[in-house]
Amino acid sequence: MSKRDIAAVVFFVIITVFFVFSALMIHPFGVPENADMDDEIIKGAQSETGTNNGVTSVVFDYRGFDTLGEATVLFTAVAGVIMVFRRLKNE
Amino acid sequence: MNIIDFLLMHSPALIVAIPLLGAFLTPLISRINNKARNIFVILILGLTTSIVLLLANDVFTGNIHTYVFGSKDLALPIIRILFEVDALSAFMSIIGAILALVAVIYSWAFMQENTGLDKFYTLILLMTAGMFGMVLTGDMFNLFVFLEITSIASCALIAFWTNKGKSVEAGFKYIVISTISALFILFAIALLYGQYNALNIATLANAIQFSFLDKIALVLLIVAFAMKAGIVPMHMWLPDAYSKAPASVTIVLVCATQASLYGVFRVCFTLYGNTINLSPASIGWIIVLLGIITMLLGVAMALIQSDFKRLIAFSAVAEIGFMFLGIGAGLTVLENAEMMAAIGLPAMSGGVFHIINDALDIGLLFLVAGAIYYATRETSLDKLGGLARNMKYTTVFFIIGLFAVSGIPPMNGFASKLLIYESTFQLNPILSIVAILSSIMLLAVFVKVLHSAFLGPSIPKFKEVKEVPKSMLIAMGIIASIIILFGLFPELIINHIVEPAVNALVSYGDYIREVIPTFTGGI
Amino acid sequence: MNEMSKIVRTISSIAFPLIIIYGLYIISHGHLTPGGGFQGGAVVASGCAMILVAYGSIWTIDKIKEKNLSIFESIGAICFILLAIFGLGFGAVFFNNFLVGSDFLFGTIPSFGSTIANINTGGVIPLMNFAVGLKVIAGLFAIVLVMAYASGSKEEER
Amino acid sequence: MSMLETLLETFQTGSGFWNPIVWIIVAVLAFLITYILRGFGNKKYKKGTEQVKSFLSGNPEYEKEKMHVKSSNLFWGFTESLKWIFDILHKMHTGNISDYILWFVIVMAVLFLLVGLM
Amino acid sequence: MIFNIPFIAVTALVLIGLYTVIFRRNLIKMVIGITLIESGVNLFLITLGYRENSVAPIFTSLPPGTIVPEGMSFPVPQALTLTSIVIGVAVLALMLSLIIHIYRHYGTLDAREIGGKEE
Repeated sequence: MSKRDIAAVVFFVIITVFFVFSALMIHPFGVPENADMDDEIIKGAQSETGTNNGVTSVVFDYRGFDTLGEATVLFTAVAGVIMVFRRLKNE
Repeated sequence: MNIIDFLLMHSPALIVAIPLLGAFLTPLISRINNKARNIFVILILGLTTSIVLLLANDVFTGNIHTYVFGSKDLALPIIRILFEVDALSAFMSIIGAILALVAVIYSWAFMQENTGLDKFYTLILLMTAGMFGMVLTGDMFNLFVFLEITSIASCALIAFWTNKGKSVEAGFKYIVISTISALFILFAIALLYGQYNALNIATLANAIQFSFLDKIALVLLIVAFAMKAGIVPMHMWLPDAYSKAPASVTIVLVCATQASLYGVFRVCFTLYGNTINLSPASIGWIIVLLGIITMLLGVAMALIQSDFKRLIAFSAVAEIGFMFLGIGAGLTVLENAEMMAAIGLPAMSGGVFHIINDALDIGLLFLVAGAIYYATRETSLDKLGGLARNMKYTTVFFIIGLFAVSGIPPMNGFASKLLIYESTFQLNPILSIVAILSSIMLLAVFVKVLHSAFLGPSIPKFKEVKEVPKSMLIAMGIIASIIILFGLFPELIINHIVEPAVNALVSYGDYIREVIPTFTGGI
Repeated sequence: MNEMSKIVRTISSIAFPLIIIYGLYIISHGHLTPGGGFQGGAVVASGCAMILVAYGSIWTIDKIKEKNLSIFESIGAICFILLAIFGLGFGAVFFNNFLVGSDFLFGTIPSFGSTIANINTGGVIPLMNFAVGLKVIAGLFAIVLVMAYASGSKEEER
Repeated sequence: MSMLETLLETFQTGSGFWNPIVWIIVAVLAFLITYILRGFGNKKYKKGTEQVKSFLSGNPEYEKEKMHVKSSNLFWGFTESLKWIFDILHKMHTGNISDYILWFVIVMAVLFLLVGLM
Repeated sequence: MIFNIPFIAVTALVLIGLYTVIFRRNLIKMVIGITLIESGVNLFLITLGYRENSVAPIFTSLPPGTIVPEGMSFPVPQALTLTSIVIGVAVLALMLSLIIHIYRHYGTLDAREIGGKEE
């Protein structure tokens, strides 16, 4: 086991401890402390966006700009993949 | 309501939407021919730049623009995506707009004989749009989305020359680094969301209590953004990426790196601004320490490089340390009013002014390196020599960049570095000594480049080297003229551009009060 | 990548239309039932990927080029962002859902609480679903096609 | 006119100042002084004599291409005297991607200990 | 009432992924580790959105007796997870295509060998 691996294990254990502590300190599963934003969305979903599906109303109306960014990410990936596998010579 | 008011009202959305639309249209336009595509891309970026300047001109007078997507009024609680533009966002977006425009003009001749150029321009536009979104948004998750757009586009562009193994490897390293940091940013966002059920920066900043989970989230955000910004010892992806990418990509990449830097400052000053003084270990001193290490290690590594672009990349790492030093020095005295006036404000104005200076200097040097590569197909300094005989304009531009990056009057680096030296000297003399030392070493580094690449006898291999085409010279000339302008009249720039940005950082209360009027506190 | 045996090809060509129809159903009912543009597009793209695996990448890339796929994807993305910009035109705000409440297409508003599914609701959301669906189909299939063709062509060089 | 005045006003940084006019004057003065000094030395200079030949302690002079100092040899003394530092730095920069992530984890752990524990 | 088991699972997933990225030498395995981290974060978002004995936020043929909105789970984390999943797909595609190129150039997938190599 090299020196690098020993150091890696030590620091890894440290962050493990902190992550587990934070996992234990979050509110108990299923009882969120604070729900005002989502209650607002669920109440307004049908009257404001006219959809029966709350998730779709969030995806395409309340947070529609995120969806635009997400579609852009996919577009970027396609452009990148096609560019990476392009022909390097002009013929 | 005339057209200017309409544009100004919707400018936060249009600044992001216009490059996106241009990027979606580019594959269709490039079916016509290449000239039309280049002109189209330059027009799109010129339009975006004009809108950015229009918005900035209004924001720098002190008022904060908010733009709610999908509804006219912002109703509490904030359930929609909100763009919130203050002076710092406008400052960063000016940098991005200028450098992206310059990069596209430079690419006209520089990338001419490559294939797949339609995808290249598409990705440049997407990268610029993602950068604008990062600096303009007021929503944590939206910040993550635009960070990912910027990272993916940059990674594909770094690996543009796929016939070189090293550039593909650099692109892979960059995507791994940025994906992991973005995932930890998302983890921190989820931690905050689970506690306060909000994603809006102002709402979170109002609600935050600096509990244990908030500390964890703060550390995750700072470390992840710092890795994206290239802070030592997490800087190692940066030389690979900067030196293997095409030069016109690299200067946009510099802006993307500084957008991550903006993320660090936004998190420290605005998101946690109300509670950061509760932290037992002063975050300000941690950032100052990181900046010091970054400066020293960056110049030390730059001194022993023999590859032109790698050398410039390491000096870019050192330059990022200056910004961290200046703004961290401001963060150390954030709560203390008279020390803030005496030390903090000059230090932070130096740091913020150095952001744009660094973008311009490093950008100009990378463009010069790209010009030398274009002319000689060579970036190793051991093989170059005597190029000043054949490439006169390029040599002049390089000397301007040399003066600017090492803080010699009358270039722009002088003013910001002077501010940083003086204010940090009052904070702790060692800081300013280290800063001056690393600045001197930067001068040594670039004098070495000047000697071995431009001066000396003309190497027979490079006897027939021609001066680079006009568009590259124009691109370099734009940046050089801005550098000299900033250097001759720093008072103007600091009063009209830098001071509002610094005030936007310091007075986080206004940023939060813009969304939540009942917020009390802030300076 | 070479084509697979005749059994696989027959079965996949039988299953392909069903997968396409199911994906289109998910896309078009995205505002009523679980699903939407991304999910349905992923279903359709997986169907196309099944055809690609069954018939081989050389056969498929003769049928459809990745250039045309990226054109389709651009068209989908442009429709999406144009719908957002129309919101700026009608409702004076970017991403405004300007069709809700209007008697035009998809204009009706369901009553609050548990309602029966009514396809004619949602404003611009169904249209955005279609745009995103087209985009996702073209994008994912283009990724799979290009990667399959590139890795396959490498094997032939060896 | 007021625009020009705003351009030319002095930039105070607490203990120092910057003014383009002053800088231009100083630069012109420096150029004049250098020119005068150059004029002093210029009289005794004759072309074509032994003066122009470079004297390498008796050795024959190389041709110009060989005399160009390579960039790796610049600052030789500096890098040689601080070799131990540069060796450490070189060891730090393994091109291995998982080491990069390891540095990320290390910094995260240190900041956890600094911020979270105290 | 299960205690914070889901959050522990999230932590385990993220840490296993990080371990894989740090200690494995094969690039493909590092990519697998990254996807593990990503799935951990997605699971975290989803688990944050759950309310005890609640139904999905969909009004079509809602079960009778459901209280709105307390009886419904959060819609926002599901939307965020959808976005995050699509982003993950995009990143995965790009990383794999770059790995194909790296393999063509170096003939190996060992991270240390590739990093050590000079041009």
